[in-house]
Amino acid sequence: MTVMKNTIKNMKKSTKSNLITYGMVIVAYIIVQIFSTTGNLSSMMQGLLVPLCIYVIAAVSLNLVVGFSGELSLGHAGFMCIGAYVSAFFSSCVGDALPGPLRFLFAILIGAAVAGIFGILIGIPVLRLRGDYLAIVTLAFGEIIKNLMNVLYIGIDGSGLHIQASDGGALVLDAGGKVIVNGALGITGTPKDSTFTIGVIIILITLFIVQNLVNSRSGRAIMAIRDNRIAAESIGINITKYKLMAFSISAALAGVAGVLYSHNLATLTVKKFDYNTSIMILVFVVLGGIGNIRGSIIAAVILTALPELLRGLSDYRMLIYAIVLVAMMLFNWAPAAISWRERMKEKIAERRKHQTKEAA
Amino acid sequence: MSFISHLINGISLGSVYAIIALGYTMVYGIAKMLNFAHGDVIMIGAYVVFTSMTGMGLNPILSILLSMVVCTVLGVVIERIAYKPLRNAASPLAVLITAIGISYLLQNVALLLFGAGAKTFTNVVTFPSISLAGGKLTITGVTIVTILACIVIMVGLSLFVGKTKPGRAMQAVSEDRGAAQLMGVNVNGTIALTFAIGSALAAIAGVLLCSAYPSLTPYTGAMPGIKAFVAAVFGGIGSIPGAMIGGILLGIIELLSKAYISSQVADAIVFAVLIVVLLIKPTGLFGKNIQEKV
Amino acid sequence: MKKSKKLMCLALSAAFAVSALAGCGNSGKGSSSEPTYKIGAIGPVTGSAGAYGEAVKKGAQLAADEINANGGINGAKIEFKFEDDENDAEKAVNAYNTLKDWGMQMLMGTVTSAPCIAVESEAANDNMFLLTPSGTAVDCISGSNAFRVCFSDPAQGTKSAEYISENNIATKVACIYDSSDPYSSGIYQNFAAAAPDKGMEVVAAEAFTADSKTDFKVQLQKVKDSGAELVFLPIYYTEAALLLQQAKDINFSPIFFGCDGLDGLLDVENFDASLAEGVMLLTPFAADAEDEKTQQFVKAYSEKYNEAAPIQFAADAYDAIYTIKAAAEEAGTKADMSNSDLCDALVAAMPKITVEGVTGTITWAEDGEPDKEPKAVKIESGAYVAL
Amino acid sequence: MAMLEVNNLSISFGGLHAVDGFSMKIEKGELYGLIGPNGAGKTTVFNLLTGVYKPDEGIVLLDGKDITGHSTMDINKEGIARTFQNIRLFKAMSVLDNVKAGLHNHHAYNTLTGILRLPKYFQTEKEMNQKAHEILKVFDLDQEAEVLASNLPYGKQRKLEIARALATDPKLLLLDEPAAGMNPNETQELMDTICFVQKHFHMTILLIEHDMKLVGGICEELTVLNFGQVLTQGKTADVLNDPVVIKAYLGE
Repeated sequence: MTVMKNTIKNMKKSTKSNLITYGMVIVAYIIVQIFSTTGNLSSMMQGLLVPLCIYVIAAVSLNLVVGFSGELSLGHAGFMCIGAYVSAFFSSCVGDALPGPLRFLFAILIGAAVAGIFGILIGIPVLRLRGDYLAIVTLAFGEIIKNLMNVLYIGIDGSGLHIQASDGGALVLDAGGKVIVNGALGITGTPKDSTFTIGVIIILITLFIVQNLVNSRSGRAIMAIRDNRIAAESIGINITKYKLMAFSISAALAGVAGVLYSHNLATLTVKKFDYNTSIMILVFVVLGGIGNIRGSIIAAVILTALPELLRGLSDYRMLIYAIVLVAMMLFNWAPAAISWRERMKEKIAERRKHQTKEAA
Repeated sequence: MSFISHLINGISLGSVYAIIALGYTMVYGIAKMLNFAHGDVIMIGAYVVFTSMTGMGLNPILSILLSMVVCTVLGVVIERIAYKPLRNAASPLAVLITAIGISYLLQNVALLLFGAGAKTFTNVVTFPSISLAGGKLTITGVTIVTILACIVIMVGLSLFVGKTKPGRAMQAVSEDRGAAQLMGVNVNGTIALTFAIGSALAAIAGVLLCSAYPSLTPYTGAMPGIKAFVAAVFGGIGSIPGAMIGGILLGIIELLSKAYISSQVADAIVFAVLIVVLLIKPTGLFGKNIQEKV
Repeated sequence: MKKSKKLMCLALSAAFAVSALAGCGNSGKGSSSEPTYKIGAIGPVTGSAGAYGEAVKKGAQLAADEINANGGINGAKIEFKFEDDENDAEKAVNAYNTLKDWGMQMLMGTVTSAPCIAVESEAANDNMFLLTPSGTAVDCISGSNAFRVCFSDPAQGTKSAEYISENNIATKVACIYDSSDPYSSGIYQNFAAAAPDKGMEVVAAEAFTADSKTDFKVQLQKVKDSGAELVFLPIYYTEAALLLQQAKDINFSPIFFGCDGLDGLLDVENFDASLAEGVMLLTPFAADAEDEKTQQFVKAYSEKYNEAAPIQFAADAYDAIYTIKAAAEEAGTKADMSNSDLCDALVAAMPKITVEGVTGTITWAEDGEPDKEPKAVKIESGAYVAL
Repeated sequence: MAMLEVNNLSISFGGLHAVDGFSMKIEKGELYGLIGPNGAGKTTVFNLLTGVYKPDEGIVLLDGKDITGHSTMDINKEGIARTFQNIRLFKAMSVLDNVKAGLHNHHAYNTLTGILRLPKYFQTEKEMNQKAHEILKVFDLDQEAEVLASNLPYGKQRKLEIARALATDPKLLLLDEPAAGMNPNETQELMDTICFVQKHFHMTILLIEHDMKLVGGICEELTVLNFGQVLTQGKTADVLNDPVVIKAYLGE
């Protein structure tokens, strides 16, 4: 009987935390909708909504690898890139042959699937490495993807697809054919299917997948490997399988973030998906607390919005951004800062106690 | 003949990577952190030389010394303010991210101070070029000086770490920080010294980088920094000879793949080679293969 | 952890407040009583393309100040506001929306191609007049609301090929371009496509990328070995400065031929101009051109910003602001018109106007493309000489 | 048939014969001790048995099945579970989750079931919780089920490691110095627990231990290892009184 009670209590604890996260997203959505319908949302904020969703999804998915699988990946933007390109290519090819929502649904599924497959293909060799070496190899894969996409030219005409590497001039198309992927200029004119509502729905799905995975048998295996690989092996956990699972699910979700990205702007160039973007997503994850999903969401929102909010500072904008970033890192992570916060908390609690006493 | 000339060019590019990688690997070896801001300290160092030479008319040697002083102070201050408080943080990633923040910070400070426009760096190396094979091959003075500097620094660092008291303290801190502390090693001082030396090396690297490739912008250090990081990993991060060999190999691979495969996808080839090397030798060419004790 | 989040939120709201206040401060200045024309501009002033955005910002600001000093447009003053986009499409759209909140009526921008395409799509939706000073990609002005001051990629590529063949400069040509940059690879493609028709043979095409743009020796060596008489460089001057140095190092001295991106080469601080001896460029703007207009502009620019000379980006932007003025005067607009009404009026006026700018005498077709005569210049003893 | 039969097991690291011609036989249900001075190669034997190292020579038979050179994961699935000399818990996970991780292969549902929270997920998780609490109760850890493993006191961490190993439902349990760092009271308690595990789960147990009181108190048979080789084997009482053993421990 006590066992039963305990079970319920346990489940409640993790479920409660999950529900808070879902709730936070939904409340934020409702607030934004209220502001939006009453016309109180600035164009800047409105334009920022979809990018916020994109980076939240990217951060949560990277947290699966960095926080729960304990591997340092610097190639997350590479998977976004794959999702973005494949889906934009799909949408450009299909054009208006499919109704918008259906086309976008397929685009998302295709983006996720292809990015996930790449996650597996890259993960198989790479996940044997550890720590900083894994980091550099994932960075290398991201850069390879970027470099190859830059020299990729794909055109379509009556006789089908024409693919040409390294030189767009050699792409000979029939009259009426069009170049879809145009090297460094990438893909232009992708339909603008991404909306805030869809973004939020995908965030919720991402949270559903990641949180449920983490609180399941597979999630325990993933975290066990993170905490102690040798011990995990000794209790019969398949290291490769679970590392790969975390890596590829994370890649697929990053792919979806890429799909949202490519369907939000009229232009898609590969330059966006360099190591700087991978590092930026890593910054969200670390600042928000490694393994802390809610933290990832909050950090992604703050750090994406901050440079825009700082526009008033004009020339000093990025300087202030860098200072704020360093300060927040120190504040959140430095042991001295943490103990100072603890002390302050105690002091405040004491004072409150004191006050209530006096009041009584 | 053209192969040899590509090779020489590769070595000259590689020697620049190598000299940056030495600073990277030294800080990594002792402080166990990837100092992503290293490339930007190099950039600052180059700006100091540029300003003192063209703006203040100092002679090259004085400018380089001034730059080394500025970079050393900068490196130690960064370490003290941004990295030291995080030394015992719950995750080593915290200090990595902070280093990235410092990198942004230095770039934007340089942007405000010096503007976004490119400046042509005055070559401070007056060493003559060497002509071989009747003028068909030339090795520029900068290349020769860079390689010599690399070797001197590599040998100097190895001797310093191996033979001197502070060097041995560095080794001790690198092996086991806690134990070193118990043995009476001043851990904070040692790490500060590491950053001081690493940053002084960055100043030299900045001068040589910009002498070889005389274009200076606030972002000059970023990409060579990443490449040098790759080179350091390639050679086995933490290994001083590894950094040098890794850097030069990286330069050679980069230029040969441009020459014989395709200049369009050379970046991809370089990174692919890196991946293959790491898959075969997971800790780089000269890295210690540390097996976890069970 | 929880507490820190609260503090983070606090920091965020503080930043919010700061930006809101700063925003108020800016808009408060001009909008006191009379209506003004609010012209927004977008381009990179941070990041590796920062120099180009900076030039556009300065050139446009200079033009706006001059116009205001001379009574403004149709009697109303210009308010000019520039936002950074870090050469990133997403940031450019953010910047666009920020400018919309500020009350922008016309957009002068964006500076670089890929962000421009993204912003153009937004601007077309809002029916916002867009005039890009330097967005060369074809799609930058795909909407009916969009025009440009510079030549497009196809125009630059083909015109360069035409010029080379018509003047019998070379028959064996090689190209070195930045395959990771839309501008560079766009011009290259069009050049390579046009060259064979003009009786030229492209004997080598070598690329570099943003990640490896310090060492060009291999590309130069290969081009040298290919026996090219002329090397076409559709690249920016920052890279060209390095490339020319390295060409000298390997004793390679063909004719170097560039496009508008090469302008600015001589103004790189501390650049050894002898390296650029004999370099030809097809550019609409040359800072030491003889005409009075250019000289005035260069003088005003150097005085205002304490710089040697403006680069072509600044000139394009300068012309862009004067173009807006000309179109607005042609259409007889008023400063209190909505951005959509302004856009309709300006779009109708654009094909009718002729602007005597520093980048040439420009007229516009309805599709937004400019028509002006490209000037070929050659660098001799550290100065441009018109050909 | 013996539960574990090891024949002529050898491994050397760079010329050092860490384990040399090691053989032993453990019957089902037996509590067997492996002792020897520091550096004798005891932990290396464990690592060979569990597939952490691959032997240069020799055969390991578990319940008659050849498991020589199999991976650690497969060997665990075959039925050998172990603890570690330097405790290896999943530190950032709760005590309960440590044990549930041990139940990984015996109460399985696939990943999709977990993500979609199909009925099987709830059912299996419930079974796992029950089973885990049962095991924790044996080690008197059930009150601390929700505590993070790293926050447990040292003695309890050792116990949790045994609980986790037991959760994999092994045929043979290897304990590497389970009493290291414990005070006499804790050691006594641990001895009782080990005996209880042996009886209650009909477990075959092989343990490495330095505490002679524990070894003498609970082990039925012993093997003494010295310089990688078997010094002597036999009934506990006989071995402990063997002058060779005493000499090996106390030196000349």
